Amino acid sequence: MRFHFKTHYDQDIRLFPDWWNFSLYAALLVVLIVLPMVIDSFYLGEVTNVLIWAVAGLGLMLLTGQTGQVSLGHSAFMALGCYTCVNLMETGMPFLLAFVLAGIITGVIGAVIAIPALKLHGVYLTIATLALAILADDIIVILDHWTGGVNGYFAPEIWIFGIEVNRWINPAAWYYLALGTALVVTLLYRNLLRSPLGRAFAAVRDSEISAQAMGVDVARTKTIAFGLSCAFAGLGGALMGLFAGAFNNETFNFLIAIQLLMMIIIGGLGFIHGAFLGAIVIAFLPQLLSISTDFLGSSSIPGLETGVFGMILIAFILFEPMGLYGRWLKIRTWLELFPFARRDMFRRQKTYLKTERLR
Amino acid sequence: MSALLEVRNLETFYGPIMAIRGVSLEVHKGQVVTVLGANGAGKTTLLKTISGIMDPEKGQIVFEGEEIQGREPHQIVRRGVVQVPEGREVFPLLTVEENLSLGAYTRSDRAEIARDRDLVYSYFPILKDRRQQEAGTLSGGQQQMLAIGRGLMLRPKIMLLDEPSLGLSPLLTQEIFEILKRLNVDEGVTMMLVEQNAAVALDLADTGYVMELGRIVMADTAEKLSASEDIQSFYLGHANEGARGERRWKKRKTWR
Amino acid sequence: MSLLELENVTLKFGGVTAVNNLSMSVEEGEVFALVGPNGAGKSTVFNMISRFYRPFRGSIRFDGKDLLKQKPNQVSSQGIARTFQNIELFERATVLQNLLVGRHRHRKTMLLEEMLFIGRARAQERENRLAVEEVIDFLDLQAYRDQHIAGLPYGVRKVVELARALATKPRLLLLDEPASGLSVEETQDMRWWIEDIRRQMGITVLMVEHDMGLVGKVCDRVLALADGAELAQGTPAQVQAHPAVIEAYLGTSAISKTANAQGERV
Amino acid sequence: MEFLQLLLSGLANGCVYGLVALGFVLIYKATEAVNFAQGDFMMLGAFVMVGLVNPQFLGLNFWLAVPLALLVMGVFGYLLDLAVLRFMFGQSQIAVVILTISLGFVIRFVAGLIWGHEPLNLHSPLAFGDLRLGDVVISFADISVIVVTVLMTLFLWQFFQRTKLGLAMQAASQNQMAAYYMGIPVKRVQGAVWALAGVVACVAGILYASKGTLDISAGFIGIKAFAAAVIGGFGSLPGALMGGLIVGVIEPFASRYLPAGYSQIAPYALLIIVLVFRPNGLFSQVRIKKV
Amino acid sequence: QTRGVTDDEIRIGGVHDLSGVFAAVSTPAVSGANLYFDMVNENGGVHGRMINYMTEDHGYQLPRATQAYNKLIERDQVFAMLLNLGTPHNLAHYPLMERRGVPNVAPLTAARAILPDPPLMNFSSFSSYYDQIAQGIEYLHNENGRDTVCAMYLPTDFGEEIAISSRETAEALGLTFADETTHRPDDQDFVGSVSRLRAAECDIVTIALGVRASITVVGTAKQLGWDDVDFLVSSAGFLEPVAMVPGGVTDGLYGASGWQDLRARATEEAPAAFIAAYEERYGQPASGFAMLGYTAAQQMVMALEAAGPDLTVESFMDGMHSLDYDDALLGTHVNFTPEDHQGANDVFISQVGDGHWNTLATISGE
Ligand SMILES: Nc1ncnc2c1ncn2[C@@H]1O[C@H](COP(=O)(O)OP(=O)(O)OP(=O)(O)O)[C@@H](O)[C@H]1O
Ligand SMILES: Nc1ncnc2c1ncn2[C@@H]1O[C@H](COP(=O)(O)OP(=O)(O)OP(=O)(O)O)[C@@H](O)[C@H]1O
Ligand SMILES: CC(C)C[C@H](N)C(=O)O
Ligand SMILES: [Mg+2]
Ligand SMILES: [Mg+2]
Repeated sequence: MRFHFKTHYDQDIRLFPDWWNFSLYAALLVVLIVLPMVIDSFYLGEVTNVLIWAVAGLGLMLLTGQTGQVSLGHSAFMALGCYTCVNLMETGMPFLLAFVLAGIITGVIGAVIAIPALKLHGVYLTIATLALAILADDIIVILDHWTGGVNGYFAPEIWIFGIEVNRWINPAAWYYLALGTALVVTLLYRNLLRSPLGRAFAAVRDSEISAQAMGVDVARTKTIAFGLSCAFAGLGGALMGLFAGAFNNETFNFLIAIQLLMMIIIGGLGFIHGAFLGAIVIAFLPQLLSISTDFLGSSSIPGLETGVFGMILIAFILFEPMGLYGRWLKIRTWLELFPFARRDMFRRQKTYLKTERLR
Repeated sequence: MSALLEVRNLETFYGPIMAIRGVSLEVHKGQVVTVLGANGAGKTTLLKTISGIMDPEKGQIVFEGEEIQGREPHQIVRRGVVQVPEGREVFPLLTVEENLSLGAYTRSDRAEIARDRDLVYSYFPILKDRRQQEAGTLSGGQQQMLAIGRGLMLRPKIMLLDEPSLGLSPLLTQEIFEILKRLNVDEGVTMMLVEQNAAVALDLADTGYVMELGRIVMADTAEKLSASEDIQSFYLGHANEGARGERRWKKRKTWR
Repeated sequence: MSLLELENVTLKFGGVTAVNNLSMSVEEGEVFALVGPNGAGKSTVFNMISRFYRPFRGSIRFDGKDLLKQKPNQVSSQGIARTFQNIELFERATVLQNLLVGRHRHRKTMLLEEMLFIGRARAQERENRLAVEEVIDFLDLQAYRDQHIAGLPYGVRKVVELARALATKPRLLLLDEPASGLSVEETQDMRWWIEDIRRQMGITVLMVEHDMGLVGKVCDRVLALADGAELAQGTPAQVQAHPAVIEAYLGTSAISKTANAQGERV
Repeated sequence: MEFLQLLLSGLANGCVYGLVALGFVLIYKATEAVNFAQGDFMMLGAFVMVGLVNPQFLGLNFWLAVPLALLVMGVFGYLLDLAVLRFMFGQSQIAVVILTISLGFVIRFVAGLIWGHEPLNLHSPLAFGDLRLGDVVISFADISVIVVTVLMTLFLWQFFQRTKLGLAMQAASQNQMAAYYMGIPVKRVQGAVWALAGVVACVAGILYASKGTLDISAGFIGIKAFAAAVIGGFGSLPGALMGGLIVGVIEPFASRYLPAGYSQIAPYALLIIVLVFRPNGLFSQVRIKKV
Repeated sequence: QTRGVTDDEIRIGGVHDLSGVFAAVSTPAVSGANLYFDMVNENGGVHGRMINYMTEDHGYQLPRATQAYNKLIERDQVFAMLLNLGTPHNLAHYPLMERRGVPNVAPLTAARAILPDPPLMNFSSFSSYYDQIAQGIEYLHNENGRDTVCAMYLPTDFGEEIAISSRETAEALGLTFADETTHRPDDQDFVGSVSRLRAAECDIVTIALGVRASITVVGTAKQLGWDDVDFLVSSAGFLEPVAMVPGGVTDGLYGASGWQDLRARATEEAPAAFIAAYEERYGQPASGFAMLGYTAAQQMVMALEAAGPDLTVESFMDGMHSLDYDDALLGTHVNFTPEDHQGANDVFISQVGDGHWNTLATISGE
């Protein structure tokens, strides 16, 4: 068991509580950086995909995990980010600028949309955003001047500082693009969490009434959360569309939003780690399943993989409703207490719910 | 004489935190037993474990000669073990009347239920006035009355009362304890009472237990406890404003 | 000019008149208690001051300014903090985080600064921490600093709620039944705290409390409410001796956790 | 005339949404969980019926098969609760959401496995025959949908309003612990409501299949039913029917009078508009917490 | 060494929708293809190589399709793609297939866009939705004297292509294009749109909806007593279940497709053999898309045979270009050349009657 002897408040404020923790993440970063030299382009593509999902997932996590607002409409904002980015690039803007701007524009539009949505709680917000995701499909068709309608767009070439980022030519560059975005978004996210705004998010989640009494402007906080969340989702969407190479109105279908939500819950709601763990499950598990069913002859039962995927998700949720990261926290506690941990220590004590219809 | 309710070596955990550390106690039929203790002592946890809301890790709870630990709470309630929970826990979106009729969920004798409801209304006339109000909009004290009234509707054999006077006006606190006394004496309802208002609790009770950090540290008849110096100073605030008087430091308790 | 003034305030819920043409004023630096039977409208008064409810009639002024013009979240920046009768903490956060939310009204940074965590943001965090640690020390909460609220016993939560209110550095503190659910010893602590809050911090306190022992000891003035209207007002002793108050509220032998409460001060 | 025709078929269709929405509301009212698989329940119920009735499967008599199918789906709902949902007792609602979404995957997979992926038609006596009143035509299926839905809503509404079990269900959703303190067997009550939801889904499925063709993606109707339930004020049974009717009626009028490209978005646009003005739906079930 | 080819195996990929909205298309197609490949493999494979048809499921979602293509091409190193479903999913991955040199054979979509100009390594088996609808309208105009065209479609690439074809054909033939309605895949009720089109006095309504919706539309029109109108579906609606709806709901519906119906020719030798084999293997009735899968597999094998034992992309392309045969099962003539990668150009006009699609006319393409 490690003890933190704190001698300064900065130890709580810092990103890493101690050297051990810092070196752990530093090591992880090094592994991530050398990864393209180690694995082949197929797996690199998959890792890139996981990172892209994680970026979008961080966006939803901010809203759902931190602020407690469940959105099933983030596919719409991913689409917005993607189309904005591409349209900006069409004007000749360099990719990086267009990419960042796309995030910002998505965020601003998200915040504007959030204003009427603020009055909504719980399932109402969820379904309203779901409606938004469904509408997005039609709106993309209606706005075919900017979106290419049902015929969609082929992703333009991406150049960053004179390097062509093309997933079929140099997958490593794409990987670094996704990795860089994920790192930056994670850092911004972390910073928020240790700032007043991040705590205001949590306050709004846990009790709007007392958040108000503490001077938190609930409406504004929710708007900002929604905006930021959309901005991150927009970045994720831009990456996802560009990475796919082509996209149209069906690309950012509401099923994407549903998967995004599943992702953050399976990963562990409210934890940054959760977005990444969830992305691994949602984005990579189907691939893993299909690789493993190759040995059975994959076409023996149509839809088998999706069916099994559903069953595995059910198993995940049953096994650990707090998500993978929640489970990891328990394992870590066990390890830290070793050998004093009792086996039944982590048995779930009975829990009971109260209505969420009171606000 | 065998006890109505007997708790033996009970241990209860919240995950890794041990909240009840081997508690044993007995409640005899017709008795009022009070459990005193500072906050965090584990009183609420003890009551919740008895009523099945929480699962004990070890130990037995014997009610009317049968072990009931680890059962589903509703089965325990049906045997007549009824808890009035800490913090009211009314059904906020149902009306006062519906809340009360849920108290009679396990019963089917309509006439008797109606009689009991009138009884509760006679104890707490304000509830009768507010029959159709949603319970969630009642004032704190009104909700507490409702919680107690709802508990009475269950016709318990033993009532586990977790701070019944919480948030009640002095007048009502007094009335509540009179009601409890009547129930105990006239109807023979056994009670286990957790109460911060130790003076009234010991006044009503036959025996008392004192809990600290999940353990029973003292057990005796109510009179003896009332007379004990520690109890007087820590729980009754006797002897010139308790142990501290106008001093602001704390005296150590001697039973540890 | 009084710090807080309510004038002819009325609020109805459907057929129930929760507050009926009530006027009261709280002076700077005093400890003022609202007492009265259950359902008298005490919490409702608090909720109107917090702007959760808007009175049908009447005015509420704080420090001369019209409170009714403020939004609920602006009340705290006026310097009013409160606790809740039934405890409303941020359940999934730690004690420390709860208290830091209390510092929200002192936030100076912009979104971008916080996201990049540069310059002012870090300095502000240190400052917040310092302020919060003072409160933690004052209320003896060190042991609970990193615990999640969900795992705290009732008594500690009450204290954390008080701490969170103090962390906002208010001028007026509204306490809704601060001693309910506390043991004798804890009630005594509460008493000292309230006195220190008034004396050392210079904070005016308006509280609702049923423990007449506590009220008698810490309060300068008491207002007894019944059915939303004033029943009596005066020093604790005066109010406790008022026949209507005894009849509607105290009963024959007023109950306090400290048995001899009545004797003192009266 | 045309107006009446549009209205009638909108109502009939709205009733199907209403029936599925009823399932949502039922479960929400009693457990506060949102069952994202309710649409798939309906699909499953319809396929169970197809399996019992259609000649290429068991070929039973329709009226014999109805109670059987209801029973099957009721048992299905109950077993589902017993085997899966009970392990989620007390866990956050959002976890249940994810669980039911995943469940939808599994149900679609299994249904595809058993009944294939091609569209099927239920051999239903309701499917044939129309009632003609002047120019206005209404099919027997539509009539039965309307009648059954209205009866069902009334029944369930009264059930929650009047019966002890209905009250207990509501109590269990508002405070599980307190419900236990009242001696309510909360888990069993929840099992009962899942069974009931299965039955309601089956009714919806049978009527849906009588109205037209069925395939395994029929469950996506659940999304519109969601819109219906939310418009009605999630948690209100008459609200669910009302919401269903509103969505159902808006559709034919939108496609009749709005330009192509815009008509199909009407129900969702309507949902958003309703929520802007009534954030908690028409029959709101949300309260401000009293502190 | 050619990718995906070893001495005893040829790996072929297929990206399908096995769990989404088009599962009804993909699932039988995969089964049909496997039926044929299994037969070939049992008889010793192609030049001694077994065919391994590896399918992936994208559930009609583009991100998943990306993963599926990535897996098949980058990991499994497939030699060629067969029967990839979905227009956007196909198009999005042309750059990848092209870059890795993976021929794309018989994609399960009849969109025009599927054959770029030049066609490169893409081969399509049948006439496009565009041509089908164009021919269908012309037929109805000539035979039934219809002259007011309307369209009901899903706003997808497939729907839009049919809408565009309806509009352009009407214009080209001097007919009126009167009105159109759009839908969502989950639309239940069509009274509104049918009334609208009826009010617009349409007499040809082209339908580009899901299968279930197509049936409902026709049924609704019947129920409303609208009978002076012809409904026309493309190959996407040209399926047995549409014809087999009990009660004759779909009787009179026209279909314009790139192949002939299977059931209508069940007595002919090839269809009969296929139907029997399919039912024996899968215990389910064979459908049109099963037939498409089967013949696509057949086409693939023929090209592989023609490519010779020394299998490379070049030899395979030559093999494809050498194909020129009558497909007895589809009832089409198939012919590829280096310039023309659309195997069959014929459009068949059929009509539902007695629970079957009955072929009325064959219009051979240019
Ligand atoms: N949900 C929980 N998770 C973790 N620990 C808990 C939880 N609830 C209570 N505890 C711990 O269990 C111990 C006993 O709590 P309990 O609520 O039983 O005390 P109590 O005697 O009823 O106190 P009070 O008088 O304040 O109500 C406390 O130390 C508390 O920290
Ligand atoms: N939202 C509401 N809807 C309807 N009635 C309400 C509402 N809020 C409060 N009331 C009623 O107003 C009256 C005053 O309530 P309030 O909570 O102010 O009482 P209180 O004096 O704080 O009582 P207690 O000491 O029991 O907390 C009560 O009768 C209560 O039932
Ligand atoms: C076979 C077709 C129904 C496939 C679908 N229309 C598509 O192009 O994606
Ligand atoms: Mg307690
Ligand atoms: Mg109050």
